[in-house]
Amino acid sequence: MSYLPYLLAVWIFLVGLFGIVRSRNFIHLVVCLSVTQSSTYVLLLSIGYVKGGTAPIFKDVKPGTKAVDPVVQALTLTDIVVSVTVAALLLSLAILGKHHAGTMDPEELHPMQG
Amino acid sequence: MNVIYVFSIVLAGAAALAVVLTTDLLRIAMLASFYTLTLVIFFLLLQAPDVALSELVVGTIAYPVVLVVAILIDRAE
Amino acid sequence: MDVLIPLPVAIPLLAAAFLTAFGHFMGPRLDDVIGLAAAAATATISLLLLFDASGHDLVYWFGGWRPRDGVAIGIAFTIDAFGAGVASLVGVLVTAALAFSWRYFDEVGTLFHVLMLVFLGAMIGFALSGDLFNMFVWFELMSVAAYALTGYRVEEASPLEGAINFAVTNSVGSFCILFGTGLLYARTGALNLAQIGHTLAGHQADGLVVAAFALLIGGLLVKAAVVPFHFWLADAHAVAPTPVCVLFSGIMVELGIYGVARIYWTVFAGVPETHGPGFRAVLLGFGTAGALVGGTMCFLQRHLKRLLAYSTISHAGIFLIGIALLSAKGLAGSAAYVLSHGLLKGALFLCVGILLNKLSSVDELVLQRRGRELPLTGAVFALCAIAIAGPPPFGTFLGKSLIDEGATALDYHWIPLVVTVASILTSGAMLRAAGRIFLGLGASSEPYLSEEPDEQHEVEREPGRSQYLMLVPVVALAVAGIGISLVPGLEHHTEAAASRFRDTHAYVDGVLNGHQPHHAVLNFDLLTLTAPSVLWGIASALGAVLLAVAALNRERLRPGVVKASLHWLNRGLDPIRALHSGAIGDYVTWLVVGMTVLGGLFAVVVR
Amino acid sequence: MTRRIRLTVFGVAAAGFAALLIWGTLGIPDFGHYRGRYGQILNHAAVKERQTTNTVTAIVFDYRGLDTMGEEFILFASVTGVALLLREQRKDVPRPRDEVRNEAVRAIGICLVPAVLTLGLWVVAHGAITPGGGFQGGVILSATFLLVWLAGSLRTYVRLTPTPYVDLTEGTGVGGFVVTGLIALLIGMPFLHNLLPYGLAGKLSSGGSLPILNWATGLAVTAAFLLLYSEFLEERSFVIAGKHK
Repeated sequence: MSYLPYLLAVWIFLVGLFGIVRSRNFIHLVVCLSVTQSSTYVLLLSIGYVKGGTAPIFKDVKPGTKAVDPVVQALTLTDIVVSVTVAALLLSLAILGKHHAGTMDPEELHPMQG
Repeated sequence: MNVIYVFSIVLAGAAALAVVLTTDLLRIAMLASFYTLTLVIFFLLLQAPDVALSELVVGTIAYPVVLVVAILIDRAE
Repeated sequence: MDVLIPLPVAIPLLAAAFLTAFGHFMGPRLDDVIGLAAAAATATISLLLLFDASGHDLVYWFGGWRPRDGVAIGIAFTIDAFGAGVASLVGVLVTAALAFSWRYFDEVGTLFHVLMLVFLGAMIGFALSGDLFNMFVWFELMSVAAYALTGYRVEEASPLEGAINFAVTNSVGSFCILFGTGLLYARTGALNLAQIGHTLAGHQADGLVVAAFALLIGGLLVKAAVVPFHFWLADAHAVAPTPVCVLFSGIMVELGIYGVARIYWTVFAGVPETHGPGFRAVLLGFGTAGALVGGTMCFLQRHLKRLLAYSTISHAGIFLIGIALLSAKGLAGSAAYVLSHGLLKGALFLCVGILLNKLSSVDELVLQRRGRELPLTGAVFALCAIAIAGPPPFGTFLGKSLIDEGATALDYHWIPLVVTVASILTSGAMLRAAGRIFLGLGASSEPYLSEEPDEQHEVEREPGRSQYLMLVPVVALAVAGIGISLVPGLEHHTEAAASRFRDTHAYVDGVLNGHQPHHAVLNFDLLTLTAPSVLWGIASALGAVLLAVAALNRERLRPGVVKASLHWLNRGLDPIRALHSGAIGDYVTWLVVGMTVLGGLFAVVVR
Repeated sequence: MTRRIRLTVFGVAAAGFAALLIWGTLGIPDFGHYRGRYGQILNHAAVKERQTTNTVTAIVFDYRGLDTMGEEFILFASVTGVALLLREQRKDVPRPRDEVRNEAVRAIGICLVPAVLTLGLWVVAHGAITPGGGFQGGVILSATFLLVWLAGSLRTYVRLTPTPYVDLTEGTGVGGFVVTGLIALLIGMPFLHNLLPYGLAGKLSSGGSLPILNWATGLAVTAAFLLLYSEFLEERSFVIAGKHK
């Protein structure tokens, strides 16, 4: 059972990639990309967990008590907020693509062949 | 590793699969928010309140709005 | 000198923030001036750092957080000759691109300058950083600025999917890097490159190390556009405006290669299994595949930007070959090759920009004979095309000869042949295009070229505008690129820097314990021309010219030979051409295939 | 490749990739038995050295401040990218008349706006003490303006968020982060060094220059998301207007 969280991270990564490969609409593709990205958060936070440790906030807890690893939380905290704006940039590219080519389906429109 | 952890992990995995398999856009937007909430639960179980708050705030305010407006733009053309 | 270290990152980012804040309240040309000034200042400071770092490595701890009893607390910038050299090349290319776009675009919004400055700051941060997650952050910032710049000024029909393919492929690459970083953090509990390497050193390479290595190197190879991760580059170039293409091919792709070298020698060099010949063979395989596939596809293009993009893919394969030798000479060769290739490829792209601006097309067959009115551009284009092939002693000859010597020293006698064939194919394609456009040679239709690109021009064409102001950055880059091999002592300095770059123990000692041994290189004599490397250099330059001449007067050759060779050529190349389909699903599939092959081969080598 | 061939190739490759990832993650110490010293050192040091009770915020804004500067510029660059891509298209956008008629929705909206505003400001302010900070608080603050659109109308939203001034806020927020780092450099200290007195743990002013960076980030994140919403909403009104023309 002690391996399940890492298996979840691998599962979400692969499910996200499967969604990207199979997608028929760029908006769905961007959502699958965000799902793939969230797998890295699951992995990082599961690595940092310490059994019996409290959250790394020492407001009403004595600073010496056993706590989980704060570094991975600092890494993922900013990444989550930032990933929305990157997804928004990809969505705006998709919207521009729709203006030009009239479709949002990656199958129908290919740039230069060969 | 008691039952709550296992339950939240299975829930998150199932939600991720659900988001990827649906094709109707508005349903994807709702499922994406639901998937975010399952992650919030899991992060709380991992004793990561900051990250859970960040995921909650993003998953319920920023991401759905951007996604829904993009879907409306796609529909309007 | 330490106070200068954060400035190459801080100045462009601060200028970008300033331009966004006060962009609406400023005069028309002020943002151009501020952008250019910030880029020039960053380039000069990077050069100063390069001179300072050539003697000893500089380590800078942000926020004053020095390592505490052996554990790195803060983030470090570790500046050695190669890091500072790459940063200076970034500064020079961005300054040239901004100077070029001053006349190239009619009215450039402030946002273009903001993103170019952020792109500059991110690339320099990636080159100088000594912390694994910090490198990932700069990698992500560099990618985001590139996605936005690719979509800039897309009013015309040129397919925007190139930008989306670029964005999705590079995003998946960066997720792999983050996954690998997580694995390494689980094992070593550290994010500082030196500390991770120090903790991994000496231990057996188990599943975690192999997977982390495959994910990190794979993610960086996506950015380095090495086969099979290379599909996005040509599509991105077809869409991106020319000043942005200069940065993509000139330095962004090479930063992926630099990342591979930096991470291998700081983190994984301590692991015993990573020095075996099997390990070298895996990276050599990817490099050779890249060089040859890139060269072949380059020769099949008629869209000039895609042609130059495939030439960059081919050269990226050659750089990876140099690094895959895992020797000081090979690494020095790749470094010198990157330097001159970046300058020359920048000049080539700017020439294509002038063509696009004056004749509003980048299609080789449409432009036939119409390039006569731009003789100077044609001369610079042809000169750079030959110099990129590495004729002794100009242009990329120093890099090519070092790689050839390094390869023969390890008795890989087939590598100089591969490098020369790739150079012949790419420079031959460029010379063929130059001959057809500027001299009007060759037939009006070529069956083996790719199909007609539907393109309108990206800038409002204004024949009156003088091309000479645009030529200033072009000539500057060309002269620098061609003359780089003649710089006295460059060869010895590069080799000394390469051996220091590979010295993991000194790196760890320098970062964690702060001992900075000072060893200046005082050898300033000129380039040593060894016989075999001169022969290979002449072979590649002459071969390119002959290939171009043969391609241009195809009809005069005996029809029997031509028909047979064309038939065989098409039958052989159709599958390769079909692979470059442009569908994002295919690209991500090939990315996963490449990642699995990379991981599988490393697993076999380690076992 | 046709779709079917691609999915089979992907299936095979993904199986190999899964094997590689699982083989990699098997090397990780068991869930809950992480013994990295980096985090534990900071857990003990942050409260003493910077008087901040929230170690995560101390790491985000002080120990690994450069990462946060990079992440903030990712936010800044992608929002500028969205503006670059979408703003070029539109010259004059006729906004649809979409006032919310329903009185109940308007009333709730008007009541919620001050509540969400105070919540956002509280989350940003208490970043160094309890879970929260510039990033999360900034998103909540951007939600107050969203409520104006949801409960009011797009016109009032656009009037409340004039682009030049939102750009100004974002530029100052992100630029403020770099300037705070440069000020330390001018005095001869390393970049992003914490200069101000650290105050007392648990107080709002604790953490030296950390609150400054915190508020600069809050400002930048709020302005960035406002820009994002207005770009997408203007694009939608442009598309709707385009259709009527």
